[in-house]
Amino acid sequence: MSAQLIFLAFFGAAAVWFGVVVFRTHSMVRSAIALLFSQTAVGVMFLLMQAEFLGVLQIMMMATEMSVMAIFMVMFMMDPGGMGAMEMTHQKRLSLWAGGIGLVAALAVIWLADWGPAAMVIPAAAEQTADLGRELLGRSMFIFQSAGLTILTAMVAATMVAIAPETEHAP
Amino acid sequence: MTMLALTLLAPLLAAGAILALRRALGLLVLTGAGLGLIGAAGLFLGAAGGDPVTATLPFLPSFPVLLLASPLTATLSLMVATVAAMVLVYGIGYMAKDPERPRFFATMLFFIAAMQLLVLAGDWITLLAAWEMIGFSSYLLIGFWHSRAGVAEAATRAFLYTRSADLGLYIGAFVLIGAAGTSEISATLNTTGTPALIAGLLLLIAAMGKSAQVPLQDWLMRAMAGPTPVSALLHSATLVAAGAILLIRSAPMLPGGALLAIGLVGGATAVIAGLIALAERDLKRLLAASTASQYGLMLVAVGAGAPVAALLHLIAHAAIKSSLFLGAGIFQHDRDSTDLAALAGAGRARPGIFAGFAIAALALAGIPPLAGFYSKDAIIAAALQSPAAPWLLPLTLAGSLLTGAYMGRAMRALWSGPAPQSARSRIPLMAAGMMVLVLLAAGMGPGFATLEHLLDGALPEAAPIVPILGLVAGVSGLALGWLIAPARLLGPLMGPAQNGFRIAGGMDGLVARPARAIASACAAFEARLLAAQIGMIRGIGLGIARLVERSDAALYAFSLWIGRQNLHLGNRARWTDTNRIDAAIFGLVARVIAAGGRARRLQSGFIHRELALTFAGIALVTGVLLAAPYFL
Amino acid sequence: MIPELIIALSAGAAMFGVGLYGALSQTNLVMIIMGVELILAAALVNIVAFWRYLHPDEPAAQMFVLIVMAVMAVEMAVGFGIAIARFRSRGSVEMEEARELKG
Amino acid sequence: MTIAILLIALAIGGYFIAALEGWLIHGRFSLARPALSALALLGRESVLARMPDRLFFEAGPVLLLVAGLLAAAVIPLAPGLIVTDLATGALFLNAALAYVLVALIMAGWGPNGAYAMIGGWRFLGQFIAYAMLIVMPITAVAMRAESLSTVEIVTSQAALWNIAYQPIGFALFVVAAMGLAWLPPLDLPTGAGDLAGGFEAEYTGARLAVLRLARMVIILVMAGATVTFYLGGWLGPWLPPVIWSAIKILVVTALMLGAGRVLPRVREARYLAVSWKLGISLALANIFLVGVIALVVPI
Repeated sequence: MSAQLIFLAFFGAAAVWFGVVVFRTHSMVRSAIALLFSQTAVGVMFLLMQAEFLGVLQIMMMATEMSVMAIFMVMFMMDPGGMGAMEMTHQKRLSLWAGGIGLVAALAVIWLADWGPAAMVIPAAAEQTADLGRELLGRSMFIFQSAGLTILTAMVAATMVAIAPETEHAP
Repeated sequence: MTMLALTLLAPLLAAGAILALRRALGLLVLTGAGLGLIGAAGLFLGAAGGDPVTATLPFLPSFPVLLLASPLTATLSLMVATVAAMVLVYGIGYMAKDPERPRFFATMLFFIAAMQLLVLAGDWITLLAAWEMIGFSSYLLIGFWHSRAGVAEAATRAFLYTRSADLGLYIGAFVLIGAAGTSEISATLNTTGTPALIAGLLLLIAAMGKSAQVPLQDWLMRAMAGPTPVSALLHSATLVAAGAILLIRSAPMLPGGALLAIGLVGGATAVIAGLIALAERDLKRLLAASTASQYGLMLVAVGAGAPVAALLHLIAHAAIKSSLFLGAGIFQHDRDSTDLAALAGAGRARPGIFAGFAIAALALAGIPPLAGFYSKDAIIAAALQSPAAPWLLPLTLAGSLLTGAYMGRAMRALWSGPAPQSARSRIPLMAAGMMVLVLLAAGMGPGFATLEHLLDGALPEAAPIVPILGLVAGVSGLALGWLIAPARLLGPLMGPAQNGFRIAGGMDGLVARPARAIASACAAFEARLLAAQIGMIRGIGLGIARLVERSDAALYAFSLWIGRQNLHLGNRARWTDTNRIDAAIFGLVARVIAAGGRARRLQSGFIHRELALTFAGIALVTGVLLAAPYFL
Repeated sequence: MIPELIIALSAGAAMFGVGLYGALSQTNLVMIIMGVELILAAALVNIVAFWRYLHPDEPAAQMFVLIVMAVMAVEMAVGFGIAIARFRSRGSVEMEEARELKG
Repeated sequence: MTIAILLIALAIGGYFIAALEGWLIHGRFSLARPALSALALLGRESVLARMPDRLFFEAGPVLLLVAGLLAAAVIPLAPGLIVTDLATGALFLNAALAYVLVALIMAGWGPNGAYAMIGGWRFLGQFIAYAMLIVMPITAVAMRAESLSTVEIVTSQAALWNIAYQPIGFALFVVAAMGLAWLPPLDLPTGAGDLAGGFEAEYTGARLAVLRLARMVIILVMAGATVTFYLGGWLGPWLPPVIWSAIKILVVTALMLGAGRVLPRVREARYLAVSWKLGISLALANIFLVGVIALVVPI
């Protein structure tokens, strides 16, 4: 029962809890920020698992992403403030069942599978980052670049779709 | 060789020219006949020198055409040529007013050429060919006035009689050729034994046909329907002589039996023909019957073993009978009929012509200074000496008696009777032709001795009794003929003699009528057969028809039934189709649509619903993947 | 049986469950995207957990994390692009109204 | 120990900055004004908006302060004087500063006020502008130091400070830093003209004091970062390292505060366009140049 385990459990619970809050709050910004903190908890879990670079990256990335999400929430939701306590869900029973089944299946796999011995030797953060860098620009150069390219195309596509057509007023 | 060509080709070319030019007939005829005569004379002189003139023309590979001018054939050729010339001269006058003279003269010249070919033939094939040609031309000439009633029928009858007899010649010739291996006549003559006997009898049959011997003598009387020159040439000297010539040439080969047969046939014909001649009411028919009788005598001579005697008589008879016929022709011109009753007194109207007629008649009867006497004596001598004397001699004597009788009757008929008012038309050509022949008939007697020497045939030594017998027979015949009417002379024989001694209806009755009866019977039978067949067919047809009709009815009923069944089937099919199949199909369709509807509900368009479905799918897939190892 | 690994994975599984619930139950497109983000976060946790406890010396795992982060970013970008277009044309992004794809 | 030193340093620095800003705003320099104003704030009544989002309202300033402090943790004032020498120190700094944005959004959304909210979302837009311009220069600096650790970065500038090594990077970083700390001319969230103080106007009393304190910390952190990355941190010929870093930080801060005030406020769209079209291109060029120089020149 190492400190790592305790903290992992704590932050895991935090992440899940914030995940639940996301869908239970009526205020949209709150749910966005909840999601943000959930992702941050995940980032902290990465730090706990000595994946320092990933953790920092996750925390940084998620902060910005979720704030953008927040602005979108405000833009599109009918009652962003959540004042009217509107019921924004449907087919609750089915999704509950689905979530339940997914959870149970995953847990079953986790608890039943034999994962083999735990690895003890963890490379230092700097070394990890160096290895990651070398991996990214070495063996997985192609995958990394294509990922980068995909993000670019996604950005262009999203912008294209979002930009109002020039001739909106045209017949 | 040129002489041969001349005798054969001159008449032929003349005939061609006449047909082509159709004018200057008299000139052409005379040149043709004249040249033929000159040729024949040349041949005769050549042959008389002892060495025969021969020519061979290529024909079939192993059967060349041989032409032989031996003394025998040369004399015959000369005889034919002279008679032909004189008859043609007579003919020009006789046919003066006939519209179809070119056809007449052409046919006559064609006949002369054919006769010369027959006489001069050296081999059997040529002889056969010539034999056919003269038969054919005789048919044409007899039927010359084909538009007159009975003429065509007479021509056909003559043709049929001779043709059926010719069969004998064909088979006989072929038997001889078969036996000898070559068609040359002289070579075949030394065959002996049964082929010789058979050939002899067959040749006899041919001779009987051609020379009008009993029982085939009837066609000669009917042949008188032709113009008189035809009768004079063909039915006295040439065509009828062919039979005798055939037997004379083949005499050396004939065995005893054949000779006896020939003799008997000749004798019988001589007697019967004589009786028929005596009983005839028509002058030309009388002369025809006499011709048959004379040839009977010739056959007796051949049968008696003296062919030379027969030859001599043949030559004499040729001249005598042709002149008699020409005289009859003149009388016919005057009285336009040849019936003895009609001709009564005709002789008195033309004393010159009657004188010639009388001389010829006497010559035929056998009065000494004339030719007939010498030839008849030879025959009587031969008959006397022949082994079958007891049979042949009385027949010969009876024959010569009857000859005298009917000649006397003829002269009496012509002479007695009222003297007609004779419109004496000028008949120069006819008189000239007749007079030459009469002179020949009279003067030929003494010539026989040289002829006999030429033919170096052994003429039988005439016992002193022979001339006496001959003379007695001739004179008594004449007296009987002149004085007693034939009716009383013949007595009971008058009826049958007049109708030609038809035994059981004669040739018509024996042959024609049975043949026609058989034919009609066959026709009837065939008709009945046909009727039976048709009946059967009709019966079958009707049966089939009824059968078909019944089956058709059955078929119709069956088809109706089938129709009903089809309808029934159709209805039931439609019922099942609508109620069962369509229902099933539409049911299926409905179910499919329903399923489709349910499936569509699945595609709600709700994103969250589809997300749920996605999750379900993923869950299923992972489940399968995880579970798979345990099961596979 | 590594306790830390199991705890981490369980957290991941829990987040996955919540995310799934959210994605399926929410009516608004943006909320659905957030649900998906949660699911992807769960995936991230799992990957890092596996990396940390099973194959620490494998840089590819870390690279894979970056790829998943890229996916999250792209998914958000495209999602909101479509959301904006739909909002502009339809006036709202309520999933209840989006029945155009109805079969 | 180092934490205490750091906190004290921050407090002193913050005080000076407040005095400096007061001087700039009010024209007269007085050391006491910041203390007086702080006390005044603490004494004032804490006014709450109608139906505010209390959680966000309360958490906003606190998160801001926390973000600032976390960022300060990786700034090396002296060779040993650093709270945590993380291997990815530079990135951690950036990650921490990202939460400034979150804090401002909360502060903006919390009071349920139009101007506050607009101020918050405007800062989001601003963030999008300066975010890349912070990360890319840091990448260039890290390339030179061949490590993300701030200490490594400072030691790598022993031969030549980065300001000379990659001036473009320095310029871009400074502008982005001003943007991050929403110093004028980039003080859009609290723009005096149109937003009348933005979300700061909604806060009163202690919350305002915390807010202002957090802002001071952030400005100090940005200056510290600039110094660490480009001005050679504690490196200096004669003076002890801490003094050097203190002096450098205060000079940079003074520059940032002073220079900014003379420029007119930049409109949001222009700032975005300029930063994305010009800034990012320059940043990429800078990275490229640094890469080439690093390979070619062995200093």
